[in-house]
Amino acid sequence: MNFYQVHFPILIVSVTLLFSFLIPVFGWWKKKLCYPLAIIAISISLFSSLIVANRVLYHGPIRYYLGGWEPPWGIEFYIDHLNALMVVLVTSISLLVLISSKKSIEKELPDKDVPFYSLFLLLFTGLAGIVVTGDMFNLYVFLEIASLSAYALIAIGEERAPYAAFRYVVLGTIGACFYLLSVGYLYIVTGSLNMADLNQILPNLYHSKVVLVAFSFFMIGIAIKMALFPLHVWLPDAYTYAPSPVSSLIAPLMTKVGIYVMIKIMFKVFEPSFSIEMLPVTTILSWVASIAIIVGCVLALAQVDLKRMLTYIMVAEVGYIVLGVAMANRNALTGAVLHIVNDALMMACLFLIVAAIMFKLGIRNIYELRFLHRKMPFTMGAFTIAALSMMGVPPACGFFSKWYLILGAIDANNWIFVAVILMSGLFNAILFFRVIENAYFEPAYAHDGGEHIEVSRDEAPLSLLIPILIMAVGIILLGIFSGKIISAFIQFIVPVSF
Amino acid sequence: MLEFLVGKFNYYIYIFLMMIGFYAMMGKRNLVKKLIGMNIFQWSIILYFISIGAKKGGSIPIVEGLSGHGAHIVSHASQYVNPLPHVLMLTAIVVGVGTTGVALALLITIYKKYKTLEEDEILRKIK
Amino acid sequence: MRIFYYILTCITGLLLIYGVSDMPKWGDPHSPASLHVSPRYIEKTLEETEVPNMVTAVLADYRGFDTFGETTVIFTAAVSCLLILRKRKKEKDV
Amino acid sequence: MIDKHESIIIKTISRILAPFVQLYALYVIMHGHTSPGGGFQGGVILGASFILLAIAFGIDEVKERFAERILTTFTSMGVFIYGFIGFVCFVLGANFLDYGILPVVEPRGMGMLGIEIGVGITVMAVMVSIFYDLSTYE
Repeated sequence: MNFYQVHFPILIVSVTLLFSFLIPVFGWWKKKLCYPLAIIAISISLFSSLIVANRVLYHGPIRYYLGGWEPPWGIEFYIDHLNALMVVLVTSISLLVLISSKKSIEKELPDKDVPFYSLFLLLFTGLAGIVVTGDMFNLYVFLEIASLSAYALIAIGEERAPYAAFRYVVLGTIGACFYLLSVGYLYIVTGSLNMADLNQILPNLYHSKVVLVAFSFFMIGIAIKMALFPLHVWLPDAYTYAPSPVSSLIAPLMTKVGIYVMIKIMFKVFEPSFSIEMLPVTTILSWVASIAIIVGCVLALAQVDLKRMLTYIMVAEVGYIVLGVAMANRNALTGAVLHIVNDALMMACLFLIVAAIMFKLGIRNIYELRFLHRKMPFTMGAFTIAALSMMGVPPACGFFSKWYLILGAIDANNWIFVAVILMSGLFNAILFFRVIENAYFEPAYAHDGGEHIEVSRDEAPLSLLIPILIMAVGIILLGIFSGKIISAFIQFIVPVSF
Repeated sequence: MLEFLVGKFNYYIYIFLMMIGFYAMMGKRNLVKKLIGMNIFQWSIILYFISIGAKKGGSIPIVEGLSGHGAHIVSHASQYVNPLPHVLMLTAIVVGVGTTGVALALLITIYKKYKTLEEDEILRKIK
Repeated sequence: MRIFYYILTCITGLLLIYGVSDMPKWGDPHSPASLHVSPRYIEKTLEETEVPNMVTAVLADYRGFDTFGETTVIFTAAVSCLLILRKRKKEKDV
Repeated sequence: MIDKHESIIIKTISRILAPFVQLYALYVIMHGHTSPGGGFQGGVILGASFILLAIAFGIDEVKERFAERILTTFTSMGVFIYGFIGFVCFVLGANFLDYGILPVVEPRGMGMLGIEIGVGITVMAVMVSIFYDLSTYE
């Protein structure tokens, strides 16, 4: 392997880190240099993550030893098919959101854009680090970098943001400390912190009480981080009152990275057999997830604010993926991982659209979105595509992941879950048609006497619109090529024992 | 039973501290008290990690008897305390400081906005 | 509501105590934690990193990336306080 | 705003004390290899000496000596030193933070010393800048 083939995994994380250190300095010196610097940093990361994903496809998992020490003693980056898929997802969505955040930041937070870009890069580095690292404690460090910058970015929002951010700090710290506690419980019994190493040592320790308690605290800690149903109280307030570019970065990625950590622990650190026979984890998780779907959709129905509705839909989407993971068979897990990718893309597109509407009209109430199809035709077009994909209409990507989830539920011959998935498709349909109907069709009373109101077309600015359109096209393309993604990446993720 | 208690007293201490912090974070009304509870919660885990590394008869993890470059000194594992938890806990302490710093900054903005730090008054003011 | 928090705390406490029963005694030198990875740190520090202080050797060299992340956490805390609290006051101090 | 402290005793004592605290802090940073200590502990002590002066002489007094702009540069510079050393090892061919490759007489020891200095600068600057932010409450 030549020189540059080896070192790309570290480039993903360290380049944006070094640039985030430079940006506050440039802020004092040349203010307008910060945005291009951030763009360069994340595009370098995207470039190197694509190369890494390409090598993983052809040469199998990559191991990169930090500091030159071999794994149990030093820290290593372990990138296999699941990590490669997640890294490409995180970097591409962050780049698109960063491009669209320039205009809305200048409007909403005029004098705070220098620290904003620096924290944006740090949040991205935290997420990319969680997805890339192969060491349990290193994952905790990156988790803290991501959460710390998320707390601060949320706190600069509208009227209730500081209080929502403080609740997020308290709950996020409980989650992170439970994760750290279980790393300590595993360390005291096995003596090592490396995931691959733990995977070798743990199987003959499954009967010790310490490992059982460690696993349960892993699950509780990560459930808080990914806002699974009973522990999701911090999510709606935190994401609704955050500034719009921040929520369009955090919303799609933070929860998905939390689910990635759960999959990594359930299947890569502990054997899948542990969570099926040893502890009734899969049954508990699947029931909690199905309740999460129902509650998420019902609460979303009760919302008037478009952004708040999206946050509750996200709680339902987390329930989807956890249901797929908890059913523990080949189809369900394929559907779950595919749904991580699809849902991140759909949620990013929807939140960017909300950011565009907020930027142009400054309203979020669903019933005030009058004549939006004439005011902002492209944005509404993208909204319709994303909405159809959330509902699971074939060409778009949402259909395929739901399809595999239903197949998985049928394999697990648990008909309640099939009913839950189908019903939530219905809920999504009601939720999104309510918005589309308000935006597209004139109200009935306007026709009898009302003249045709001439509405000028003032579309969102280009830098906001292009990422939205790219994502909308991406949703369609992802749907068409989902078969290729499954055969390339997801096929290897599913453990052999399923 | 006594042997069971004496041999593992350090774990009970950290669990007791942790539960105090856990309850304070949830039950307390005042936001500053929640923050103090959060600190107790974090520091009890640090205490737990350090107690993992302890060894009976092990001295501090610095190789003694080093005049010049006496690299020939052979040190046995049982002579010294296990250094790894100490390293991990340096990171956890710094993370705790970072989180407390940000939480204090949040408290200041909340106090500036609502003139109070009692949770129920803030909730009343929000509605 | 407070009773619910009491119950929750007691449940978590009992779960943790349940986990303690299989843990090694305090300070016994043959616990798994001090047999698997750390003996190499203790024995090889002087040869490999020419530094007597093992904690600094593990901190900066064996697990140097952890400390890099840790310094980034401190940097994030500083920039977040900058972001949350500092308003562009009068132009004088820019 | 923390204003000037009236009593003369506190001012003179802190004026005398500060340089020794800073000296001790530099000792702790530099001797991270042989004695307990290192970047973080030394940096915090160094930051504490500035905070001592700020409490005794008021924030504005210390702000002239240590303006916010310089603080931000120090914060970024310290961590940048850390990252830069890592990058140098990476460019010279070894993995990211592998000091064995550094062209210095005692690569690993020197690499670690460079990192301790970088960390010390950052922690000092962070402590003082968080103290400035938290205390300037209008």
